[in-house]
Amino acid sequence: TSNDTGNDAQVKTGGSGDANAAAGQKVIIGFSAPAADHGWIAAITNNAKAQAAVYSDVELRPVEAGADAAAQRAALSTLIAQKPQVIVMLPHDGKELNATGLEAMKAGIPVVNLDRAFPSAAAYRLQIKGDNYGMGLAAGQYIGEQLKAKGVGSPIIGEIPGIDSLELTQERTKGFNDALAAFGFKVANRRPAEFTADSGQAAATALLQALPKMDALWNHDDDQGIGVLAAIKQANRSEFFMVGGAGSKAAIDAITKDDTVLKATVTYSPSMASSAISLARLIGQGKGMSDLVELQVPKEITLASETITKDNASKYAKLGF
Amino acid sequence: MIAETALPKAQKYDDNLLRNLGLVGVLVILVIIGIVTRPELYSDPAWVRNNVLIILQQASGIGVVTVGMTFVIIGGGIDLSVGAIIALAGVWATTLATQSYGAAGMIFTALVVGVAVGLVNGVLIAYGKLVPFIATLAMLVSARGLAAQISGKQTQVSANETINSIATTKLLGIPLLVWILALVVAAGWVLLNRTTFGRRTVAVGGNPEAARLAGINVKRHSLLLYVLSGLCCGIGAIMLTSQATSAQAAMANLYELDAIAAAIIGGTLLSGGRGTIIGALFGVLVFSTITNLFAINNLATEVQNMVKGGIIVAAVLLQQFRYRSLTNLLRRRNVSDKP
Amino acid sequence: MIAETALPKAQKYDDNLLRNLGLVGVLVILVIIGIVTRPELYSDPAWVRNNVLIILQQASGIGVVTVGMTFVIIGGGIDLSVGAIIALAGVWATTLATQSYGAAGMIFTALVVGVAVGLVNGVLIAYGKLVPFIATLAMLVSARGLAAQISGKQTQVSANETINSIATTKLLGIPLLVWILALVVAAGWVLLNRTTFGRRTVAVGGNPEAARLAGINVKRHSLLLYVLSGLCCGIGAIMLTSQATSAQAAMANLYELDAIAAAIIGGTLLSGGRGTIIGALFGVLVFSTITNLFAINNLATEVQNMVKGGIIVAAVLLQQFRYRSLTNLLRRRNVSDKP
Amino acid sequence: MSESAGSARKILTLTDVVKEFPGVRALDGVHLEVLEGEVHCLLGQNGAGKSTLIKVLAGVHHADSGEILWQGEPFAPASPQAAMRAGIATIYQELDLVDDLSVAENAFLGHEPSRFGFTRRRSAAEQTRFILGKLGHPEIPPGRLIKDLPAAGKQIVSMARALSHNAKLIVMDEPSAVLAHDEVENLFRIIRELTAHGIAVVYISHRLAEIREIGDRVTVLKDGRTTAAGLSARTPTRELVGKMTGRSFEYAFPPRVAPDKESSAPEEKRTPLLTVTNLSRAGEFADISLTVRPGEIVGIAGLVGSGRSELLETIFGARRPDTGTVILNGHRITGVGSAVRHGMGMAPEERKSQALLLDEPVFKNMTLASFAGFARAGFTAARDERAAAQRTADNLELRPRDVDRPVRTLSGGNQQKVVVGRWLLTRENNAGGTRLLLLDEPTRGVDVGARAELYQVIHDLAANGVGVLLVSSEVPEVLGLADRVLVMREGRLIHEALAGEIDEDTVLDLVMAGSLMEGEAA
Ligand SMILES: Nc1ncnc2c1ncn2[C@@H]1O[C@H](COP(=O)(O)OP(=O)(O)OP(=O)(O)O)[C@@H](O)[C@H]1O
Ligand SMILES: Nc1ncnc2c1ncn2[C@@H]1O[C@H](COP(=O)(O)OP(=O)(O)OP(=O)(O)O)[C@@H](O)[C@H]1O
Ligand SMILES: [Mg+2]
Ligand SMILES: [Mg+2]
Repeated sequence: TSNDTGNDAQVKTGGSGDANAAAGQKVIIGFSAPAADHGWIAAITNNAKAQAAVYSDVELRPVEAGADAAAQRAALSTLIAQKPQVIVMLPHDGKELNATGLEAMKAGIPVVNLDRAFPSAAAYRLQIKGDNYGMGLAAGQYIGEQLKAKGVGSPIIGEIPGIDSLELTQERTKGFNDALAAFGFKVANRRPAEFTADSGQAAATALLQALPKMDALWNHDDDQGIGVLAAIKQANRSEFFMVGGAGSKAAIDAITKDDTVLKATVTYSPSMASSAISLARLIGQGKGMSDLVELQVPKEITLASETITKDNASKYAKLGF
Repeated sequence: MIAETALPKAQKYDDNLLRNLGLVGVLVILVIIGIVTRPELYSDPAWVRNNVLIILQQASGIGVVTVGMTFVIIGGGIDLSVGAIIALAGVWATTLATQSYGAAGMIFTALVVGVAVGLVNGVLIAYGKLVPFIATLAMLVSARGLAAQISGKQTQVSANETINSIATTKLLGIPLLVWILALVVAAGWVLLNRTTFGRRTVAVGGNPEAARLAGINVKRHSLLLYVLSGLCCGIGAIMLTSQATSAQAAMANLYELDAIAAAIIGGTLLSGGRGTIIGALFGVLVFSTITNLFAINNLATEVQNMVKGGIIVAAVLLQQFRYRSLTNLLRRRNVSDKP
Repeated sequence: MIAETALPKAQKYDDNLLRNLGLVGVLVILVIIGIVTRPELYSDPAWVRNNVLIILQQASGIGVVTVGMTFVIIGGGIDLSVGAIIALAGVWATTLATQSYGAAGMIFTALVVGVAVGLVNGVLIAYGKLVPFIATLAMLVSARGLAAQISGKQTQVSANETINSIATTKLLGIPLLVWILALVVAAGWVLLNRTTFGRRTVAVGGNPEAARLAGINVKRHSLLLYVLSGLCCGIGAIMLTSQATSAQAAMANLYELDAIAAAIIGGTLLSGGRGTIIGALFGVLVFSTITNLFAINNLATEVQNMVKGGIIVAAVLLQQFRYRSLTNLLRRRNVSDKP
Repeated sequence: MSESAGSARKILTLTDVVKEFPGVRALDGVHLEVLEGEVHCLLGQNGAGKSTLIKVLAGVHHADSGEILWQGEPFAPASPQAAMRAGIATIYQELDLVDDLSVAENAFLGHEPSRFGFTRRRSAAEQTRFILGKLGHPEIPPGRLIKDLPAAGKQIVSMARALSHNAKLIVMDEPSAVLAHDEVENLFRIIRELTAHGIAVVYISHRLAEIREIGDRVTVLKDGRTTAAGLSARTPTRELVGKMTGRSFEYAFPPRVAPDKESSAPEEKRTPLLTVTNLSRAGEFADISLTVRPGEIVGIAGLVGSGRSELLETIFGARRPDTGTVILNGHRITGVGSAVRHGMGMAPEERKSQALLLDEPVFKNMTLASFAGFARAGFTAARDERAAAQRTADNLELRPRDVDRPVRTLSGGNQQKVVVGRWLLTRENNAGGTRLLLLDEPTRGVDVGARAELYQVIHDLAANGVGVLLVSSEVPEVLGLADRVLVMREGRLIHEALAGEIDEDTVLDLVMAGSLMEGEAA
């Protein structure tokens, strides 16, 4: 979420003591991620490319995933035909690409699923995902604690999710609701946007109008958050605090400066793409993770969603995208 | 002589007026539903006043685009690229390079990009003889692609305070954005109803062959219509960028459908030759008010969508009904016994 | 006697044939571009054979929908709800309840949902006198909303092996999906060209007043056209569900634009009264081939989009050019120097 | 044509039928009685209600009140289908064909020969060929698309459609308007065959000569009312016209100042206004050269399909010529824009598709070519336009006079007046004004009274120095109106003569067989 693109990707440049960092057998990694015009997805692709560039023994073959699951299926079938050693993919929809995962695995190509799980375990070798439910949980937890600390009795809480028909949105909302329920709170109004700033502005404007007084707001996505913050400014409102989502650089900056209603954001870091490439390399070379006892890379890794506040923001500045 | 006595009365009123009355009726009903469902909000005059301004403000960007679209449709065309033009103009106006020229540079860029894309559309359609649907669909795809390329698929934040303040400024208590909408609508109305350009638009859309044989340069006029639409998109791009304090390749998504729908609901004939600016404005306001109604009632998206389709149908039926019954009242008989 | 000269002579050929020839030319050029850019792939006959099947298979779902859309447009209407109908039919067919009835139950459900939604569209347009654009746009919104409601916004996985195997089955080496497309296209061609229904469709779209004066029940006929489109969407829903082994509320997104574009590129007049099924099929294949070309060249999406718009424009211009020059050759006179 | 009309059965009786449109009582008490096997003519001025009446019979409109008896039974067709089933077939004034269907498909539209919903194309083609043969047009292929037929061919297909039903009454609304002389003869032959089989025909035309030739009895409508019912077709013209209009002439070519004889004309009138040189368009016309001088009326006679409309459109710049030039007043015409700018105007052949904005009011249609001239700095002056249009409407005796009425609601003849009026307005308004007017079938569908008015207008224009180039399929009109006559056949000018020096029969000979005269081509 910044105008300067490229050179600020999140990569791991292994320390000199790391045995896995040494160049090994050459690995061709096929890569496919959707092309949504969105900062987070753009960061995923950038990170994957940057991480692959770190390794002299990795050749990344990115294939465009097109506009929807059908297009991505088509793109992947051409990729499978080219027989890369490993495929890393962020599917449009895990369920819709399950069959493709199976096809690749059957063809002997290990699949690393990024972020959006396949329903059948046979369809992937490794799954790295962010924790959508945990993200909602973290946001709800933070908001609940803050409100409790302020002693607000029955708070008015707003929520601005992203594209509402996506399963990930549903999971985030569920986590959020569950966490709030633990405090006896609930969401007063929920206006979905579309992961874009202009839709965020429109949704937030409508939400603010519907809730003349509000105590807290969770916006699922920092990209659309630019618009949400603009709408808040335009409506001249400041009686509440806001929590963001994903952890963009702009959001982390704003939290550090502490000059807006944005007080925290819960991470859903695109750094998972960097990790996916690193681990795909290890899978391709038959190595394990050096800090684990096991000789192979594990089957599932779920990243924890962390809460970035003013206090710890400096630590996360590097991970903002 | 035919019994002309029956004539004058029947001819004094304006069909469009009735149609617009129907839309006003729809708006009133929507507001009444709002009052009934959320009386506590509507009991606060300050909130109500603010709410009206918010509805207008949220209608402003799409409203400006709809004015351009209405011209294109009346002129017998269609412009599917409006959303994409906004995205391209918005993104181009917010690159670091453009931003370095300040607010004037950004506005100039957005307008020039809008006009230029409109010009390409116009040339393809008027001189390349492409069907407008296909030409502007192709432009939609290309312009969004170019916007993504320029922005590196990132959301480009506007650091220009002047631009950003357009969305926050008020004049006489009314947001600047609403003033811009009012200005564009007024200009559009004058252009359509009081200028030779407007007359040509109706002629070109109503019967291009007749227009041509009357000495009107049909091609050049069609081209100008797409340029006009592009210009409106350029203005809209500034408005949206200011509201979101940023621009990105996916912005103004599906604006084309909204603008066409608003124009048609406002009484513009999709086949060209007839339409009103005021009707189109009402069409936009109906959509904006529906959104507002959903928000204050906190409807879930899926319910909202189901209901929205129903409301659109009901609104059009109601408007037709009002239109017909009023017409009948005035004419004291049925207008059309054809199916 | 009408002076012999008054009957133009060169009438042995078919306008539509020429137009389709133009599209075949476009396809050939796209393939040549593929060969030039990726010679190593095209040098493998097995790959080429497989690639053709992939292109056809990817075209199958949208192709079926386009056949229905072509009928609606020839009949003077438009159906913006096709993507939404597919989503609703797909989601409804994959609820746990429906899946418990097995493959037949799922197929039956999808078809019934398609027909039912088409029926509602048809009633609103033919008897409610709503503009097709608005009625089907409202349906788009509502049907997607209902689909989201039914699916709980979850992707519903199909556990039915019979359904899932539709996408993997081959008959005589050709995927079942391609056979289905072929069947629907053939049926559509016969229906349009060899039945009273088809001939009346042309009349209803080309000159509704004349159709009415000829005693055709124009309203009922329009209604049936939307039902037909709904039926095609039901078939498409099964095909897509089988391909994705799942269904969700957002599936078949923007299929309406693709289907309309394919029909128009194939020579169907957006204003009705003229169109061909074969042309529409070619339109679909052009889009499908373009996508394939991008995939094998691994173009970045934004570049892909920029180029795609250009290709569409070039294709239509080329087709028009071929069409005109061939026509001129045959008629030895200029058909249309009118704008 | 049976002399024994008196003994024949009444097949259709209308009593006091009323039909009101918004603002107009189109039918205001119509009486009509049609006998089996007779040709019953309907006469009336433009807008008298003839078309409305037959649409009521055809089930298109529903009468507001009054009684209709069909074969002795009360009759109120709910739809065109119902009327056709009852045995009433109609040929409408405005062609009701579908462009992208074939001749056979159009002829049998709505009652296609079919089996299980599949069209029986061979059977339809055979039946169509049979009917076309009966109509004297075996050369029209049943498989040809309608859009590829010339206007006259379309009219034949309309007739074929009417004959494709086994009707007991066939209503023909101005079927001869788009037909040339020989075609009209052919039409009459068919009508006689029909009546010989006991089929009744209701025939509408503005040409009194036709009515006298083919009609048995005449009913006259005026302002939606029957002013005379069941008159003999032999009623003197004077009396018929009197019942319609209050006037008493048919072709009334007003006396005019003698056309400029070469000798006596002032210098500037001898230099041609329009010079067309070697104009050709492949397949349409070839090597046409002609001139029109200021104040001169030049008429072009020729058969339907001889390429006259195309020639006019090419002169006007609406079609690009393959070779040749058009010079107006020293300016080369390169397109419609330059034609209009330099003072050319054209009333095209097909007013609905080529000239009118049907939903727009009369005054906006009249000022379509001149609104820019009324405008100030790009802003239109609607009041001035309306006033000017109103004056023109009054001059042309437009009915109704209301210039705010949408053109769609005007009768066919009155729509024609609007089109002609457009170019009178440019004259009034523009600095240079219209200097040359191209008129393609200007009186098609125009009633006797209005015709005289149009003729007067054309003469007045000529007297003011406007050149007129006129195409008409009615030879008497060309001869009566023009100073000079050009005869066109198969895309070529084959003869030129002063109007006074050529007679109708010579023109007809030239136009049709004509091979004898080939050598005399101008
Ligand atoms: N659909 C309509 N709506 C309103 N007025 C109409 C409509 N159709 C016809 N009229 C009016 O009814 C009157 C009779 O029209 P009609 O077409 O029957 O005349 P007509 O005798 O056939 O004339 P013409 O000889 O010019 O064809 C006219 O004043 C006309 O303007
Ligand atoms: N639809 C068409 N397609 C091709 N050629 C056509 C078409 N219509 C007419 N033509 C050709 O154009 C020439 C002139 O046709 P048209 O009937 O318009 O002449 P016209 O003299 O103006 O007759 P009218 O008396 O009908 O005005 C003919 O040679 C005919 O072959
Ligand atoms: Mg008439
Ligand atoms: Mg002609």
